Amino acid sequence: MKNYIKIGLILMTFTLISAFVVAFIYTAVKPYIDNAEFNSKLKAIKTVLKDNNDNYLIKNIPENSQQLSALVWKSSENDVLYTDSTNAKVYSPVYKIEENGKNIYIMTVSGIGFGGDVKSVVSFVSQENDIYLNKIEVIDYSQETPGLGARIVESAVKARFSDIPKSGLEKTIKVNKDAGVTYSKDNLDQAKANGVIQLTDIMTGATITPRGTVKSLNIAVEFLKKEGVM
Amino acid sequence: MTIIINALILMGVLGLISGTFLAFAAKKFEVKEDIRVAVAEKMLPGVNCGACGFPGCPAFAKAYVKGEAKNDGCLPGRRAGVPDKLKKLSEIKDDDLNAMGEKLGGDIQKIIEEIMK
Amino acid sequence: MGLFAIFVSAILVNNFIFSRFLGICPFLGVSKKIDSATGMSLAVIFVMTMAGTISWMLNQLLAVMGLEFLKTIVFILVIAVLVQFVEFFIKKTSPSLYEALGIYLPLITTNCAVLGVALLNVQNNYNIVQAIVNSFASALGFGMALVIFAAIRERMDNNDIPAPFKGTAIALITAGLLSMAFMGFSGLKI
Amino acid sequence: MADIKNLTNGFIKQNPTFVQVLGMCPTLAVTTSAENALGMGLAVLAVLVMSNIAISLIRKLVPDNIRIPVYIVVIASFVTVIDLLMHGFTYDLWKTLGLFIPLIVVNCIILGRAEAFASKNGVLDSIFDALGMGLGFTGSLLLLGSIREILGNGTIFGLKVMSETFKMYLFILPPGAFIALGLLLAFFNSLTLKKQKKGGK
Repeated sequence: MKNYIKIGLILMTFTLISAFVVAFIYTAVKPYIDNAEFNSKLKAIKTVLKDNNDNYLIKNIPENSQQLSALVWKSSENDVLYTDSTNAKVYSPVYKIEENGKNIYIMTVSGIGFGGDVKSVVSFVSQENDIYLNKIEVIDYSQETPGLGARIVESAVKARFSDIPKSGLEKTIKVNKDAGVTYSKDNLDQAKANGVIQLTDIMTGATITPRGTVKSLNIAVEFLKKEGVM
Repeated sequence: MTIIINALILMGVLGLISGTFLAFAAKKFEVKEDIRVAVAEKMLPGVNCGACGFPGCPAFAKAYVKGEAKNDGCLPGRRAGVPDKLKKLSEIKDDDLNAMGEKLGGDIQKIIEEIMK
Repeated sequence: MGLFAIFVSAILVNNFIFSRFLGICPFLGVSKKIDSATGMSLAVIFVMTMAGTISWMLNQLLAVMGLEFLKTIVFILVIAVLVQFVEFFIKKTSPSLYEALGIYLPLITTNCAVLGVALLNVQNNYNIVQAIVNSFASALGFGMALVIFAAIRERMDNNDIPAPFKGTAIALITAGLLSMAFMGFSGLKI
Repeated sequence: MADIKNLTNGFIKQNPTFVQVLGMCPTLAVTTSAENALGMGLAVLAVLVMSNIAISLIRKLVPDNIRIPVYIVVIASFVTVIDLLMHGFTYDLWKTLGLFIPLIVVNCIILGRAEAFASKNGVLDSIFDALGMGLGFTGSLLLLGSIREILGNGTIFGLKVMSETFKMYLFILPPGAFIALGLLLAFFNSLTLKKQKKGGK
């Protein structure tokens, strides 16, 4: 019996040393991790605050965590604000920026892609009675296939997901493969007005990742409807 | 600070239990093995990587003793002198090995040292 | 996500070997004979389901204590200890079961598929039922891939393969072709 | 006594990827680009050096029956430390490598070197061994990653080297990983065979 406990104590010594070292480094590195997480989030938010010509839509751009937390519009205790049967999610918090009669809603959303959640930050701009989807920035696609689904981050692809007018948002957004139509490069505006995202020409072969992204856009629209924004 | 203390408590308990439990189980469920296989297994690195094509080091050791595997079949051990050791092992006769086992009280590590002399 | 969707996607769409690249070492090592591949598959199914379940519970404990960053250490330690214990236990109680399954157990500690499934369950925020289904199905997919691959390799033994390609090289290329076939499942609409 | 041979051995003669065929999971999974491959290789190198030092230091204190759990705890601790540091300081790379950082724990190379070398040799030799093996591994990953990135995406480290027309997507996709590695392995095998033939004559 004594021998067993002796061996147990030896293993314990090692686990104790390991726990101390790792926990110590964790506490030391934690601020940097938080900072890195925050910066990547802020970068995404700043990206979706720009229009297609790379100009900011507004003048007051949040630069630090206090400024950002002042902009929180809806939040909840647990991480997820709104979800549906396909397990697409709207994450807490949702931000709202008001400037010159423009309301910009920024939310983090996800839909199930190829291997897991495809997470994006998306911005909607509402002015008077009109609303449109301004831009998306895909922030987590780590489980998508490189070269296929993971091409969702290419700017040419992301551009197809941006600038969708109200008429397009009101119909459920679809990728052109699922809608059964193909638009030429010159008719992209018409496609967007119909709520169709033309992708087969620039993202050949990938189906599931864009589908997941589209689901995440639709839940964002649903959430805005639920909150009475549109 | 609480994080460090929590980590210490959790890992300490985990280490103590696992260690004691494993030591106990190893004794309680001990199975007498063919001494040659036991020695061969001890000579291997024990990584259980499967690169030799056998399911783990014990299986390789068994296969070697049966003559189904070559002495340089273990990839991680190839440079650590494993082929030499295995070759020396197969040069020893059964009776000599058993006598060696009895003399050294079944301590496999000591048997290996004796073989390598 | 529905349980069925998790099940199918873990076996076919996100097959551990062909699309996630987890557990390649035993995949290349233990695929020379069909019967050892079958034994290995069954052992992996057993261990992965067990490890997936236990690591899910451990993660709850870690979350309460605020120690999620320790999950890699805790998971792998507990998995290693349990696998070793199961091996001792089977060896003593049922030598025939040990011959059939037990000998594969030591191989599994260093199999990244086992730790991989434990970490994936946490990453995807699965609940306990989803975690068990995912672990089991992933292991099933792993086993299926291993057995198919072993069947092909057994036949390849008799073929005339150019000398430089013999062994692992041709095995890898075969795996590549198989992986291409499995990519067909990625269009599956569940 | 330290032996410089332990350092050079890992590059070619005992190259972990092409000769020993160990640690295949990250080799196949993260080599979609040269940059990812380099990042992964360096992470493994760092863990390998630290774990070899630690294990070589404690090798006489560890009772045999809990050897594996102790080694695993040591390795897992270093991996967690690397994971935390990468999360904090190289966020983008950390995100791309994802699950494969914690999975360094079960990389056969690391446990393999711990068992086969560090547990039997002194600290300095173990450092040399780890550096050799780690650099050999990094080199192999970088080679495979560059080939896949050039063929599949027409770029290397993000720089364009080939026109769109010649892109073969296959090499970025999972099947391409297997095939590219298989071909590389065959290439190295043929080199060895040639050498043997020459030696035979």
